[in-house]
Amino acid sequence: MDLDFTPAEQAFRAEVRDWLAAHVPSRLPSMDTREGFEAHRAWEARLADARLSVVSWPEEHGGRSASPIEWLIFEEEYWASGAPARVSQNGIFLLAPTLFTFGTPSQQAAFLGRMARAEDVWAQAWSEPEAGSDLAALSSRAVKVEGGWLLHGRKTWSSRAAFASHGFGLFRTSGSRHHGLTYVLFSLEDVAVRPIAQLDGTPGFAELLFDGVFVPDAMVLGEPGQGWKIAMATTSSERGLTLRSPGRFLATAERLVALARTADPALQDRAARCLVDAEAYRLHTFGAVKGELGATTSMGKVFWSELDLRMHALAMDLLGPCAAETPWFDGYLFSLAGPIYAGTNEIQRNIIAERVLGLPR
Amino acid sequence: MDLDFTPAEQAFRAEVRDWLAAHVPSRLPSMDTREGFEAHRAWEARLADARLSVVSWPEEHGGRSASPIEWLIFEEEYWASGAPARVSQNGIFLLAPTLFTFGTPSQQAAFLGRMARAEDVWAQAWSEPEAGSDLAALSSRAVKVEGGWLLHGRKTWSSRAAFASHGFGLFRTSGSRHHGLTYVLFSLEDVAVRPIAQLDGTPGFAELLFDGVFVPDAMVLGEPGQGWKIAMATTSSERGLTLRSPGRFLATAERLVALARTADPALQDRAARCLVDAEAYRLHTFGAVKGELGATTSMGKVFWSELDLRMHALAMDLLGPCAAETPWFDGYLFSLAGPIYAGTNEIQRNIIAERVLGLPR
Amino acid sequence: MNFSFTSEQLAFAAAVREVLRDRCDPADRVSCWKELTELGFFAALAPEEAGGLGLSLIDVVPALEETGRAAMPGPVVETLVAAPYAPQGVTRVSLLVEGVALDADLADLVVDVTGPSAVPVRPEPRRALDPGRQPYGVTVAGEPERLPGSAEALLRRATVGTAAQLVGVARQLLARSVEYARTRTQFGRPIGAFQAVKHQLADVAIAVEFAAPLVHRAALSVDEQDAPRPDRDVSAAKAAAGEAASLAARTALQVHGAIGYTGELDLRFWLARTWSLGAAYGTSAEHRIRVREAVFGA
Amino acid sequence: MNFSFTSEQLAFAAAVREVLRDRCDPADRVSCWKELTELGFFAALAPEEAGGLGLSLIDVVPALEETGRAAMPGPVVETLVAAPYAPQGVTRVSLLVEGVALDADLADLVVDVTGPSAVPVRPEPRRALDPGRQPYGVTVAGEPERLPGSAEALLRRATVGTAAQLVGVARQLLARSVEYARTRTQFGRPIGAFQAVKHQLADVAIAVEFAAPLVHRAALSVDEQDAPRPDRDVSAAKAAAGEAASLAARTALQVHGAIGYTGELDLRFWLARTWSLGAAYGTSAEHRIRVREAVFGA
Repeated sequence: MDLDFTPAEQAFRAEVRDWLAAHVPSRLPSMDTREGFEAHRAWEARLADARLSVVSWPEEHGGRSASPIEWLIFEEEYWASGAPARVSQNGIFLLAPTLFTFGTPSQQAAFLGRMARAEDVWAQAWSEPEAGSDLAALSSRAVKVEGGWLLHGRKTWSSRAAFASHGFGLFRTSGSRHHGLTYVLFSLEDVAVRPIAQLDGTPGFAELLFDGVFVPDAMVLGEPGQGWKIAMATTSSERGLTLRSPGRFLATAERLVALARTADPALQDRAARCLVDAEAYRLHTFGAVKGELGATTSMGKVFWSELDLRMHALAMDLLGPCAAETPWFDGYLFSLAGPIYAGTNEIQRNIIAERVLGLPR
Repeated sequence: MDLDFTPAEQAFRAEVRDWLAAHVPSRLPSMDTREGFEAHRAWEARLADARLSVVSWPEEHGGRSASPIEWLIFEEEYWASGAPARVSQNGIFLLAPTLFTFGTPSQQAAFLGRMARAEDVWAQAWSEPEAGSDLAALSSRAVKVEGGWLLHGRKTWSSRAAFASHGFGLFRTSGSRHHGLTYVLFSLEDVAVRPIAQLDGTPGFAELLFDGVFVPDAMVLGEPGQGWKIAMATTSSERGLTLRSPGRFLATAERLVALARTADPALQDRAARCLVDAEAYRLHTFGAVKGELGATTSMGKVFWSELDLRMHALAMDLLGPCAAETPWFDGYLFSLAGPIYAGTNEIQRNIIAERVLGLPR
Repeated sequence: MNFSFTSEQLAFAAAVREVLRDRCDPADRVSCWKELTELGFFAALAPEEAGGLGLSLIDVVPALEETGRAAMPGPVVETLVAAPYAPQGVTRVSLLVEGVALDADLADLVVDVTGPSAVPVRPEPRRALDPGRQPYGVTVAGEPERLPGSAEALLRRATVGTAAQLVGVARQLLARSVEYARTRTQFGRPIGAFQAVKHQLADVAIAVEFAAPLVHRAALSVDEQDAPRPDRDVSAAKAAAGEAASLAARTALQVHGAIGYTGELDLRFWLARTWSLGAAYGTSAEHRIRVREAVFGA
Repeated sequence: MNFSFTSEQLAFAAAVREVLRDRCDPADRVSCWKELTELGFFAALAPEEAGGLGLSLIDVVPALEETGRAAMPGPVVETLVAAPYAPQGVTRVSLLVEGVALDADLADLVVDVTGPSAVPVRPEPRRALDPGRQPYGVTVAGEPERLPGSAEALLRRATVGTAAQLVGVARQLLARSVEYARTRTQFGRPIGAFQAVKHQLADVAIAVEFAAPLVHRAALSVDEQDAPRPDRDVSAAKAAAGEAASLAARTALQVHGAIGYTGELDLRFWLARTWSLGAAYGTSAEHRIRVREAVFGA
């Protein structure tokens, strides 16, 4: 056991750090505005030009086959540099792992490269009005027709969907509950998109209305009816490593410490605790990259989402009424959703109790 | 609305304070030792001589018909003076209110006065090995015979029972679950008592084994079969006002503040928070004495038990390894049981959610 | 000793509640202003000879809780507590604290709390935590005019009044969360049947239940001439009320899930109110520090 | 970079576990001492030329977790970490910190950590937090003899070793609570089927899961010559491990109910161990302060 980076890892870190120092833009408008969405896409195209958009992917799709440790290094440097959040995150972190595992070569060729350059931006379409925590309750349908499928139903809380180009989600093709679901990719061009305003007024979510939207057979991922199994691989990514890398929280914690520099000891105490927790999450991740993540991703999800909330709540306490004029307030609003999305923390605690600890259902 | 005590209340406070200042003994041995048990009984006899053992009871049973506010004043002064915990508390706070409501005049005459003087010490016999949180699952039986009842079964976690003279509890006379239970008083003379060592090694609990113990009809409280209803009146007392008066926690908080006088601000912060919470509990109680307590006693039980635990945990943090040599460690051990006894805090939160807030069962 | 509200105090609150019920629009910063003015609410603390009701702060605390419960926007507390200082006929008052005045655009009087003094100002809007409480950075644009009375008392009253509103906001967030948990179904049951949801909501109920008496005591301490430690009581109240409201808000969002986060429901008005009132006149964290310093010395 | 234990490190822990399993008596303060000595455990950190295994602290961290898991009593960590300083043939070592030496009655060497120096002492028993760790107030009864090596390193190793034990204690408390919750029935169901119990135990699992890596990092920092901030890492580890163990203990008691509180079960040995180890070499609260001061300056 050691914490020593190899010379190659150190060189990679230096390259990433230097590039970011030279290229990170000053604060972009919110990605949940049309203007900000385009600014974020442009930024990600520049990242892709430097082959830094998706470092862990194979070269043929725009990556550099970086190891998990290198990916973690990239993420640490990315967030420490103050670079913008990734408008393509649902695609590159949630859909892409699934495409690599279940996609055909032609699906991979069609979608991954464009995703890496943010030419396509993908929205996730899991939840439905009556299927939130209880995802297996979903009722949107895909009906088989010649050469493809017709999609019917309503998806909601689809992040980024107000401006995105594509979506991915589960549609029922037969059966009930977990059975007979099919994983479908679709263009948003033919879908009615109703933006939903978030707390700050921007349309961070949208509702998607499918009224017999046609998608060709080539847009089905994996076998029809296998959607649940395939989706679970995706949601496990969402909870785990890929969506929330430690670098993000470590960077927030470091900024929080700076913000608390002259604060009362009681508040500094909370900041120091957050810093240690962010370090713990980082170390834990280093320990986990070797093995199977499995259900420990649920522990990570609870830990980082509650840490993120604590950090931003402390920032609100430190800033008082002026908080609204700082990015901390936007971060706070976002952190409030952490215990909800990607499986509520109540669901995660059930998973930990039942699958990790073996308590009865 | 005001917080002004009447001249009579102020005079009562002064009398209590002066008497206690003159009479409170230095630290007694643990009441869960034979020696300490007797020392506590002797102290309570002195309290009774001054008519301060049970101030809220009518004169004929040794009290002075004090108002609830006066009782709260007595308790504040009692705990602030450093006086010992009450060895008779299960009798005077849990059984007595039930005796006043459901007892016959001759039961009241036989038991209340002796209880007030700690001539009799009463142990509570609710729990059974298979009926803890799920009290309705109890299975000890009372079988009707000529002139009385024969008790069979096993009761456990009976506080004080190692040295007490009497007990009270529920025994099944018919039916199942909440139905067909009977509230029985009994002498411990004929009961096999097996002391149970607590964390600190003293027998704070005992197991009671009933192998056809005879009790006369006069020892049944209320109607046979009405035991659940009668007992619920008692457990509501246990959770609420009578068992844990605010004065107790306020006195602990004041001592904690003294202990933290030179501590780090982060620890002082916790102490100040405890003091405010103890004051909140006191104020809340003043607000509650006028009305019906009802299910808000469950809120109080969660609040005081978790406050008590936080206070003692902070004391352990402040004292470090030396804690064992102070009464704070005994208090800590006792406080650990607070969220368990008198209905676990999980049960209390269910009650709050279902009965106060109206959430579905 | 009678730490319960009198029937007059409760009746006043009931009247305010009646006015606000179904009529208060949390998106309109002058909603129900006229109606509450007619009720005498905003002049409640002014002496009778100045056209007020001559009440104490404690008398209006239950009514203030109602304005919080309704998420009534605008300078409610400010106008109420400044009434004894303000000239008759003033409709709305904004308090200037550390260079920022909430809802200064709606006020016909801006009071610098360090005076207190009336100051003519040029307001510049700042980004708001809460659409119902719009902050303005102000430049003083004329000679301040000293107002009668104590700056200390004004600020204490504003703080306790804000704490009372926070209690009301928390109560309403709890009530709405309970209602949602009773009706929203997942896994074939109302989510309120799940113990995790029950216990979170029970904890909110406990927090509110034990914050409220601290607010009531603080109002008494502020009203009384010779209260032993009004500032400590005020800080304890603001801290506890702010924390209870913050817990209620986080729990409400957790119980509602993503929908609570959006314009689909109007829950966001109550959430935002916990932030703006929580930050006004000192955050909970700041007041916790003041309590600690009062108990242990700075 | 490889933040996983090597197969040698894990094999050593497995051997310790094998020795302690079913054989370690938490009520006997020299239980399994001979067996672990034969395994080379207590001399693990001593150089090979002095008859030791020449291992680093990180190499024995998983084995130390096992001694915690078994609630092995007596001066386990002290004897282990003092081995590089102690003359060969020493069986048990007690460390003297601020006038108190744990298990001094069992030790053939008492080391004053401020030296380090060997001190002849007259021990007076003090009341214990834990029957498995008996504290003694000591009077120095002769000339201290300076030992080689750094006092700072000795104390850091004792602190991290204690933190590792706390992780093991917490793991065992969690495992036992889970086992009890699976079998204890109330209201017609195993109590572990209730969501409130599930979530409490999940929180313990999370606390332990994220405390352990901090302990592992601290061991690496103590082993390394030029670690950037060993003291901060040591304090973060002790604080987090102590808090995780404390949460595990409180939850274990809550899940077990009254029976956990008594001599009916042997759970009390693990509970008491969280108190004695939690207090040794600085409480969690104290180490939190040290971390804060390291981050922000004192």
